Amino acid sequence: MATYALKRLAHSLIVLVGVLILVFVVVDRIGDPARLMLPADAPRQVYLDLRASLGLDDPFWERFGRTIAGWAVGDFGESLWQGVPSLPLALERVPATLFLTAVSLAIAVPLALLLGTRSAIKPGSVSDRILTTISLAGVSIADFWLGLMLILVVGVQWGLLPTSGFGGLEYVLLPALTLAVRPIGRIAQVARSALVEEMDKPYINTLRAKGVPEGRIVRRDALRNSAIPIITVTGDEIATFLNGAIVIETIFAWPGIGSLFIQAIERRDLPLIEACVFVVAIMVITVNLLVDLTYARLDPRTAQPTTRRQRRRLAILSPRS
Amino acid sequence: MRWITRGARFVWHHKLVSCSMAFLVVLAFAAVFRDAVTPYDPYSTDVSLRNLPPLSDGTGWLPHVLGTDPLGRDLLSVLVEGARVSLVVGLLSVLVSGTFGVVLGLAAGYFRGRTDDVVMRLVDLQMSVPSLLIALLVLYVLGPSLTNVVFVLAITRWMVYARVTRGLMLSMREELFVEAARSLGASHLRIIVRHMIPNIMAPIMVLATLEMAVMLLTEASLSFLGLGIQPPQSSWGLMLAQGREYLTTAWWLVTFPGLAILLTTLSINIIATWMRARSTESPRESGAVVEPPARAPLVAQQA
Amino acid sequence: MRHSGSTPRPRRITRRGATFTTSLVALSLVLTACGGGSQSADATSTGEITIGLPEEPRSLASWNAYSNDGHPILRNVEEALLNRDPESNELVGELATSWEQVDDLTWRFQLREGVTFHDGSPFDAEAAAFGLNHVLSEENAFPMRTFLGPELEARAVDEYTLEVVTEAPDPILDSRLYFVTIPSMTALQENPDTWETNPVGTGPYRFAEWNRGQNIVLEANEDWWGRDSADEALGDNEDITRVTYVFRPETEVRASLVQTGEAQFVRWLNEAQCNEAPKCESGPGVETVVLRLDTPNPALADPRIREAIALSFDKSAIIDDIMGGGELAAQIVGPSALGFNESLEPFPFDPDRAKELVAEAVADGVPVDLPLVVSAREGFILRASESIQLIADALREIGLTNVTSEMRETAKFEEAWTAGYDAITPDRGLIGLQQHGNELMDYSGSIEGYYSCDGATSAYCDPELERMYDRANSLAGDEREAALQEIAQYVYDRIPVVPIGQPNFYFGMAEELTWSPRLDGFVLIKEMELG
Amino acid sequence: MSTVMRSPAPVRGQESEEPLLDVQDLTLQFHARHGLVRALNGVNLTVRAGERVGIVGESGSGKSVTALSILRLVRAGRIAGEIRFAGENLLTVPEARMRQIRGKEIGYIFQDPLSALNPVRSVGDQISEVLRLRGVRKAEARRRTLDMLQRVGIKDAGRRIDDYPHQFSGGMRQRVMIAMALIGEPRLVLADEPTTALDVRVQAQVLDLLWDLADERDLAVVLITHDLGIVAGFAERVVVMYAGKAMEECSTDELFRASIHPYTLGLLHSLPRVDGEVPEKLMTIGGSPPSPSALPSGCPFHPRCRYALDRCREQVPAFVTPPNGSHPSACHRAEVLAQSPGVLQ
Amino acid sequence: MNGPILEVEHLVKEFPGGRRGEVVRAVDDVSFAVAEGEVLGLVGESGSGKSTTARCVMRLIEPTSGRITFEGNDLMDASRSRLKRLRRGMQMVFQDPYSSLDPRMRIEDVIAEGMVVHGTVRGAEARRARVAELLELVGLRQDHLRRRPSDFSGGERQRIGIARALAVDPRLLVCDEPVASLDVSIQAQILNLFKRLQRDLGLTIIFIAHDLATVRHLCDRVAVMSNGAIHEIGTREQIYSAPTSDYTRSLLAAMPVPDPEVERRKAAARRARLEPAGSAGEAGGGDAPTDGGGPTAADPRPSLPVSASGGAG
Repeated sequence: MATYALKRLAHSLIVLVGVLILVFVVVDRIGDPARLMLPADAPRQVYLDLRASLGLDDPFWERFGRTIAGWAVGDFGESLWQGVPSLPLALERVPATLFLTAVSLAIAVPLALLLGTRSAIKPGSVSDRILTTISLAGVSIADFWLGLMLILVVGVQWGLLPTSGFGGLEYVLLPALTLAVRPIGRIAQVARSALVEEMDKPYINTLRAKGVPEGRIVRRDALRNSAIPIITVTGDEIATFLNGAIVIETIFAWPGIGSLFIQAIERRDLPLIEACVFVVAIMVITVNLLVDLTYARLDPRTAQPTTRRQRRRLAILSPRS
Repeated sequence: MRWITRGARFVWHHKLVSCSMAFLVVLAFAAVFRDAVTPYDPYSTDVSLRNLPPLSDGTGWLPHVLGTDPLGRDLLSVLVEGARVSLVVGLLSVLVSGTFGVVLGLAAGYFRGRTDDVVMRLVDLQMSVPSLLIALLVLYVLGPSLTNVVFVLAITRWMVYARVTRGLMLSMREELFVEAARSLGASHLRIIVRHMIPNIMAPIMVLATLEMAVMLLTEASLSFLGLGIQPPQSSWGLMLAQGREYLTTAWWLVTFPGLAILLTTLSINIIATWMRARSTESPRESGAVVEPPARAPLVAQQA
Repeated sequence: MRHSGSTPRPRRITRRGATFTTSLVALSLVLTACGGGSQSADATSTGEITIGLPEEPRSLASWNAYSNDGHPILRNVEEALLNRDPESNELVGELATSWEQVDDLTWRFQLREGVTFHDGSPFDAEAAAFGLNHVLSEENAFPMRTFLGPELEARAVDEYTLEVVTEAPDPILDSRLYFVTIPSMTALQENPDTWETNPVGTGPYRFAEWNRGQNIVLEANEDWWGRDSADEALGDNEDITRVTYVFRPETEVRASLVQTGEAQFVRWLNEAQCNEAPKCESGPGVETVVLRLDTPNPALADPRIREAIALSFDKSAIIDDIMGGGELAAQIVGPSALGFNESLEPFPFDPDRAKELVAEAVADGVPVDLPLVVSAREGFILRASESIQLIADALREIGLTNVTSEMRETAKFEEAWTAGYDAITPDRGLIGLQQHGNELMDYSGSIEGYYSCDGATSAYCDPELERMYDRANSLAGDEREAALQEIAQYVYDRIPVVPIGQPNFYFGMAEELTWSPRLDGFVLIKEMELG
Repeated sequence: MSTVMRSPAPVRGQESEEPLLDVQDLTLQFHARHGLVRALNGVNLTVRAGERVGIVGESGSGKSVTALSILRLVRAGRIAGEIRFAGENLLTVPEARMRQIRGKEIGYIFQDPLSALNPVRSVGDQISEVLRLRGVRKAEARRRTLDMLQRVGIKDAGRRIDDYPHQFSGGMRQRVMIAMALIGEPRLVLADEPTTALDVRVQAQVLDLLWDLADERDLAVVLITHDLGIVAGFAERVVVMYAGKAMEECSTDELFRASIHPYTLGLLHSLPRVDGEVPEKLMTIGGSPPSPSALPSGCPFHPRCRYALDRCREQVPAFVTPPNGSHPSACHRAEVLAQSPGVLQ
Repeated sequence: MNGPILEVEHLVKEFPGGRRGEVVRAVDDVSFAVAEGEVLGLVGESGSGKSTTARCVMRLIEPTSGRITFEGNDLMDASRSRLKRLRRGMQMVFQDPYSSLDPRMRIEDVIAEGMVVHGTVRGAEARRARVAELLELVGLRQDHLRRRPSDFSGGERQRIGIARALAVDPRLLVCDEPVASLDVSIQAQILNLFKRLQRDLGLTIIFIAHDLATVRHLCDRVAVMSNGAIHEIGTREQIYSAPTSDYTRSLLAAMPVPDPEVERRKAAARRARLEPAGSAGEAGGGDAPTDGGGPTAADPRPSLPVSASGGAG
């Protein structure tokens, strides 16, 4: 298991460097941060001076080499806009995003499991159809729209929760709720079909034949055994969480890595973008690794490298959006 | 006449699915025959008519059923026009990403080895960075336009198909009838084209349907960030993004496109779920032999 | 055994299920309760206010005091030699008490005595010279140099007398220096690392903390020189002891801050949102919305076409309906600027005349069917996308058949916008909707940018205009004003740029806050009043 | 303990005694996408205490469904008829009582022990659950589980009790299943093709074990199988099923020597054997078994029956003992066929 | 007896992927020859390597080492195109009639596929005629041509599978447990069919099964395999009447016979030899070698599907 984890880690690092290089090349093409930093009618000389002072006039390969050399020692250079080292800037934002993710999952996972098990108990029944439609609605909503609506209704009209910003639990609730809606839908879907499938397995009949009550079968056996697709999809959701977080963090002014990312891109702040990519990718890789390790813990039939992808497949075919 | 009763029975047994299908058909019809739906031109502006609430009187044979937008255009007309763009973007991007992903997945799953490694590394590469970011970066380079949005959506989602196709192909390789074809001396191409592709199409189609919903939502997010469809062209995502300025003053501007997206993606998701249920219900009969362990919602449990 | 064990089971299941549901409900209640209780307390009693801004400053270094993201914060921490009177808009002393132009190249400032920086170091001519030279130096190349005319050097004459020498005559040096805030020399020398993050100035508020991504906090400076001053203009800031800036890019979210009482002041709303706020203040700024035409383009080179464009669309629809109110403009600057020509009238909305003009041009063989693009920059002008669609629609209406509209992403737009006259090829037909700010409050800056052949954002070149501009630039006072007004008339007749209007800026405020907008847009806490 | 030699069948079962399990005319139908599925169409089965009864039939004949129905484990569909177990009608007792019966009164052994065991729980955990559910304390349950594992012949049971199913071989897994079925000390065990997934030599061991344990505890066993050879060795009495219906019921000796139903005869003829002459051609029953959703009218076997009459096409034969016969069967021509029973002699 | 049509010498197949990456030897130095027109039975318990051997012979999987000669041609060195030609001479019938037919294809196309691939019969009409001929040969009605596999029962599908194999006129038929998943009454039909085909067409057959009775019915010679090696090979009479190895004897002894008398005798014999399984603490008679108590009886064919029913070999 340890060697397997290490091998995967090595793979991921190669992939990561690939991503960073790709981003470097792409960002290099998307425009000039110096122009963005100046007022529109700034004199040309000021513009040229600024470019020079930001080191943008150096040949591509020189900047590229400098950047790569920096990566080797964990230095992503100074943020062009903020003039401070970019990696700490990005790392600073990680806790907020983790906090948001954690609360979001704390809302999503229990609710999704509740939804999923409820509708898996009697597949095809009216309550199943209603619950399935609800969870499908969860994956069909445009998250930014939902976020704005929540701000307006819960924050402004009802005055229940602060509309935006960073602070204690009360601040995280609205963005977390917004971000939870999609995972609720997806995890519920996966939980439901995994459970339905699990409940069709022969060993469930064994349990029934032993006289085990239905509720106990669902909780102790079926749910635990469908944990693998559920965890896969949850891991997947965490990993793609930032897709939503980019928009939602911006709306709610949540000081996470997602909103920083969008600012960095908007400002063409290459070192900061690279630092963000690095941090995000590390987060994704860690999540994947954790999910892998969880498999091994959950399933005594020790995880073999090939089976991981098979498990992935389970989750892939579940609704995602 | 038998098909009428058959159809009626279908509608009766699958009310939700039928509603969803009906909604999508109406939508597609409206998108194709826009002029039949409203008498207003979605591109002609008149600021004096801006932000009229729903059901305000208009000049045509129809009142402004959904009100008007900030440029005084009939919202229903714009919405229908937006449906055109949104649906075209969705369909095209699903087609492009699907084709690309399925081909790579086929190659990876069938030949394995080096091909597989390369494709899967590419997949990993994309999976480790949020796809929205990739989309943003590429759109910054290419500039936003309908074709580029389609392209970007395609390159951010191809790996979903690649992964699924590869998985299906891997389990397909183990199928006895594939082995049988090999023992007959059939070529790789024949095995892939005649035996494997037809048998993986069902789950791929389900996936493609689900992806269509994803594309609609992603397009909306891109428009929200200002890099999606550009005005004066209209899409639901763009309408939503632009209408948010008027959230408190003209609720209809965001409510209707928001609903349109919700209902459309929901309909698509419902149909996809039903399709999947159908294809896993009795795999041998329906031919989807290789559906990986049935994720089968709505399967009637049998003895 | 059979009976003892089997009965309690089911009960335990339900109990567990119930516990789960109850705890979930309880959790949400608790959270809701926390949320409800956390709304900020009455600002009047605590003296603490929160200000909502659209974006977080990129830097808190002194050089960033010029920019929209920087000045609302920095101008409270650091001060410049001069300021403007909030009502009369005249230049008044801030860290300087008086100033004069000694000769063409030399200006002399008498500095305020007894002022200390927040770090305790004294403010004197040496510190001021060091600060100015640092912020404006060619070597550092800070963007603040945008406001610099000729290169300059500041030096201390004696403890409280400062001399600034320019390379070439600069009649409006005082207007320029009004932007430049002066940082602490000691801080700069001893902690150069904190230059971007920890501003040390002389202002009424001292920098307290910057939680990146969240907020910036300022605290009242008990030792501020103006605190006991009898001068009303300096403001009375004693009741506001702590200011927290938060950043909300979404206007709707920003607007909700004041509605819920989470903030007492938010900048830049739209009109409707402002009206929803407990209190709404609005006023024009130094910004003018204009339509710049690519005059090298064969169609746009024809003055009749340019005039037709100026007449073709409804400017009040854009300024009043779309942008939410303001003044229509006949020239690129507002009344605050030196050189403003009162006699000019905004172009009327006259599509019929515009059609005639186009028809005439067509008759003369002007290619009116060339592709023209009405374009604006993403996220800069309020609802620009609506405006450009409207304009494009109007232009097609008058016979410019091949007009389209397109929002451009900032960098792309800027690249086209600042290419310079020489780089504009005839096949480009950009009709750019842009907002021009005349922060210097002198027409010359606008001419320099928009009308002169080598202007940074110019798409026009006219030797006659160049001559007029050179002459005006060497003048000062009334002569200068007259010369500039003449230029205003000249470009009014030729229309390389179509002025549209000066939109109002909207500020949402809490009931208990009193403040009026300044022309220069500065948000100075010392001018606010609580209660 | 018991070194009781297997007593030659049939000696067991005083006829007067009330049977432990009495299934009468059991039917089960449910709706599927392609129409009404008639899974069971009249199953008759009696099992006396301590008796070993075999149910033979081809796939789809309803043998497993019958066993599942007895425990009410078939979740969908309409079930009718009567299932009496020790005086109780299992079709009407409340679900709570049914749960007590399952595991405690009636044990169940499934065909494929790998999929019938929860892969992620240890075998000890799964076996002792039967006891734990009935309030036995943890330590006690574990001790008894350990005993049981030793009894079914798991070597080094103390160590293996915490192993997971995948760590056992096929035969060992089936022993675990047997332990699980027996730990609640039931009076009846339903064994659903317990050896189908096993190799012949392991199969023999498992059947021997089951026999011994049944003997030892006076346990009644219903053995479901498609293999007539296994029935011959194990069961005292046999029920032959076809298309969800009991076709013939008799003692094992009668089955091989005096069966009268054409289907039973056909089955017996079509078996290749490891002893005796090698015939040039095996006798076969033509055609294939009907689908439960498209049963033929009348006797379900009539399309494949070489003795079929017009009556067979129209009328479902009753399950009765012909006047001249020794055991019940469901055939219109039972009386005629009973004239010359015993095809294997 | 005729000369050998197929010779297998020192065939070895190893699979990677034991627990710690060690190599599992599924086929261990197997040699045998099949004479033309002969039916050779390959019997063994699950995991004995019989299916792997068959697949190696067909070159569906690559043998690790060894020599396979078919009609004098070395199969191991054959190029792809040559292999394709050789494959016309040898065909395979698979165990599971459900998954061995492409569910999407019509029966007509399933059977004709070999002809298309090898171009043996040209023209749609000619092919259809040949397919009809084959259908009749395996005892299926003509009106089935346009249907799909799902419309057929297990026995019918197996007939289709046989027709497909026969379509290219092979000399050698390798049958991998062709009746294991069929019901008793159907099994007999298919066994009779094989017997008829072998006689009428003069086919050579390698018949793989775990069931000693079916093998006995059909085969001239029988090879008993266990643990990847051939334990004993001999004529039918030798193996069934006078087996030399204990292993074969134990297999035969364990085989249930549909005769209560015989079974009772056998049970008594087992009992006499062994302590009853009943005594506590005693090993219950010991499992088969592959079935020992160690952690996982390693399945030596990790890449091959193991059917849950009928003990795949």
